[in-house]
Amino acid sequence: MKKALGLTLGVMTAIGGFVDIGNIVTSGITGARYGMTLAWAVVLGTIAMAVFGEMAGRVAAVAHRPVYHVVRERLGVRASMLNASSSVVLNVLTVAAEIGGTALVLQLATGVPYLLWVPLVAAAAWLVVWRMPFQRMERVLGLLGLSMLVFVVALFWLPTDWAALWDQTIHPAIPAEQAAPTWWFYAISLIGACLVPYQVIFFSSGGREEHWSIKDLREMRLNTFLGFPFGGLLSLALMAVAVPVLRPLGIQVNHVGQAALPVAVAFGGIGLAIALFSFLVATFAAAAESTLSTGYAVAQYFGWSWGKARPPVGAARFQFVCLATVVAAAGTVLTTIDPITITIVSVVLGAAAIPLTYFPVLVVANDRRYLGEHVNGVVTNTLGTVLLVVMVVVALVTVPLLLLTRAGQ
Amino acid sequence: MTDWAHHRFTANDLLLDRQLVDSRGMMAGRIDDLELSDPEPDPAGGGSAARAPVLTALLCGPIAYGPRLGGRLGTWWAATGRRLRGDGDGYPCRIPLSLVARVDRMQVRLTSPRELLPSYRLRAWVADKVIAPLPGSGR
Amino acid sequence: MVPGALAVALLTGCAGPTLDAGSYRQAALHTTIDLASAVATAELATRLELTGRSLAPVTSEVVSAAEDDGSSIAESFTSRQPPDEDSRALFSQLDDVVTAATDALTALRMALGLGNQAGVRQALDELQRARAALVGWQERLQ
Amino acid sequence: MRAAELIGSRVVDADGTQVGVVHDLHFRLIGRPDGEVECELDMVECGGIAVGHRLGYGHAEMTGPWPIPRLFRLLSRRSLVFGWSDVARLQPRLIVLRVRRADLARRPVRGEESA
Repeated sequence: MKKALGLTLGVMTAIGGFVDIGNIVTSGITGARYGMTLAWAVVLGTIAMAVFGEMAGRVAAVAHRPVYHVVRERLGVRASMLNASSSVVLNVLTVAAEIGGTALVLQLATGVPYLLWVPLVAAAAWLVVWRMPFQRMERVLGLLGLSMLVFVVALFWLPTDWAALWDQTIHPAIPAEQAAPTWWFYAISLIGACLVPYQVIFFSSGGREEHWSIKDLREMRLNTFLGFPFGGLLSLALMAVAVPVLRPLGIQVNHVGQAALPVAVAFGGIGLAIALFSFLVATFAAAAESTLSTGYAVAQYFGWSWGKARPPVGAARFQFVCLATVVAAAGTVLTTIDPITITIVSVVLGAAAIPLTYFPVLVVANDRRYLGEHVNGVVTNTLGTVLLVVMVVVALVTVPLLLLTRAGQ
Repeated sequence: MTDWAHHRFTANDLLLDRQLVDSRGMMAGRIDDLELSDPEPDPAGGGSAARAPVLTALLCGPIAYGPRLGGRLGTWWAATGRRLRGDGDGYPCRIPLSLVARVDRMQVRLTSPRELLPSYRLRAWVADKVIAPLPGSGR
Repeated sequence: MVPGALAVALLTGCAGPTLDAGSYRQAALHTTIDLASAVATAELATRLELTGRSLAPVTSEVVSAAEDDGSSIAESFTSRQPPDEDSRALFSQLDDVVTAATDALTALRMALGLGNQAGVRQALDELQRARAALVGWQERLQ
Repeated sequence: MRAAELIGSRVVDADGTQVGVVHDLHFRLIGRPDGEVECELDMVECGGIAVGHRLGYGHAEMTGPWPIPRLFRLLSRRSLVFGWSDVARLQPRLIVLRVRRADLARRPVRGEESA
């Protein structure tokens, strides 16, 4: 019974932990602008996330190696340095987006300008990193994040034309009045929002924090193959609610508030409050988790102690990196760059950076000396290789598209 | 004496960039470089072979890491490491093989707690000067 | 470093000068689409508020954000130099609609702030007219 | 001497022909008469491309994903190994051999021998 509870909790945490400011913004924008014609990108991103997460989790459980441990061992000093430093820059950008997103939600709820919230949010995220035990953090924030299910329920309340949604989903075509490069740009942003580097670093390092071993493989697989796809479903719901409400009115999503309005149409003030609460939890949890991921990456690269299991002085340099990350990210938001722009740039560059961590993990997942009988099977390898090719293509076209479309304008 | 899991191996496979773990299972850095005995000059001047170098110590810390990174960044890295050391010694932190308990595929395990290693100084400095003064640091 | 530099490049690169009549027309179309979006957002949020299906701080935030969007759209529209006589004519016709929309957004924000129900309803009517005009222009410009 | 001084050094043979760049060091354990065990550098591996080797594809235990192992094994076929006894002299970033390139052995694809 206790075991079953643990499994359910794990899956629910994975659902709640999947969605962050990247999903909220990109799903809202694309649903309002393109209907469900980009739903395939969420599906692709989620499948890739589940496959990647499963491999990284297996390497963490069997070979006891989280992502950046593997990166340093396999890529050598120089390549892994380049890899780790771009990952850190990207993570800081992600933390900035999450802190900014949390502050924007607080502005919506209170009317107090978001810039005033930034230092408070940053301090709160740091406190979670500093003192909150790992499992409590993961469970509390993950479970509260399930409040986002209000978007799924709203879909049934709204005048949703299910046949049209389904038709757009399975016949993806660029809407006539829209430019093709922008449509592809948002496809990449959706993939990037589902397949975030920090989430994989967090997932595999979390596995080490919770001392996963071979006997935990089943639980880990349930989390990746049930939890992540359900998280992907939440992203699709965020996209779909925009279709019956915002799209007919020609509303484009430029602000977090617009993404929550469909729930108000369905359920009024209470629904709106739940929607904002779910945004708040999702972005705040992601702020803490992406901060931790930066610390994990740097500490694993240099072989320092890391993790929340021991008090901060026992992992001093890890905590120092986390603190520096929060400060740098808060500083970035305080320059008054629009957090929504930071979010889009960070998810798109995140999509481009995926091969950096994905490839070494794919290689180690094939090494019998580390994984013994738990190496990748034919199915995982076929899927893994196809996804690798997709991600490399995405990485190559990302920057040209970013510049060509001026970040999707 | 060191317990080696393999009797033939390569530097990339088992040593370079591997995780060091101290006697209590705590992370103690990575192996950034290896120290080998200096090759003895060939007395015959090209006739018989000189004795091959043997592994004498594992090297770690920024002064060992810098040269492996190479380029200007590597030079800067090593120079920063020397400055942090403050004692003017330009040689990297050494972990002699006598302190190595076991080398296997998973990790390189040491016989002593990490506090006794020379590479511990930077960590101790961050812990004492930056982290410990903050509230709730566990000290 | 690269992402940072890219972000800066993206953020500083604002709308460049319009060169020919075709791209001026294109820019005008985008102005109508974006402005109609801001107007519709404010309308939706206010109607929800009037029917008691929203939260007051959210409504006021969404409406102010729409007003800000509206004025920055209007500003980049007026700052563009029309390249020829036709474009000049297009500008003067569209300018009235753009001004009406931004004025109505401001009026709505103020009426909401004062709790002036009649003012809110009047601003809503103006927004609705402005949006109809903008949508009409979208069809003509496409 | 440090490993980093050897790794990355250029290697030329007795005739001055380029052999490659050092990318790995092979060690073996030897028992000394007094019972101590020493870890001796017995062979040096050099070649053009070290990436596949670094990723672990020099070993038969790497099972996939297709076609990466095959590709890297093909590349690493150009890797050569020489024994320490083949070294004529060491200079900074340069190793001069006393044998000819044609006489060097190919790097074998194998697993480790466990102790």
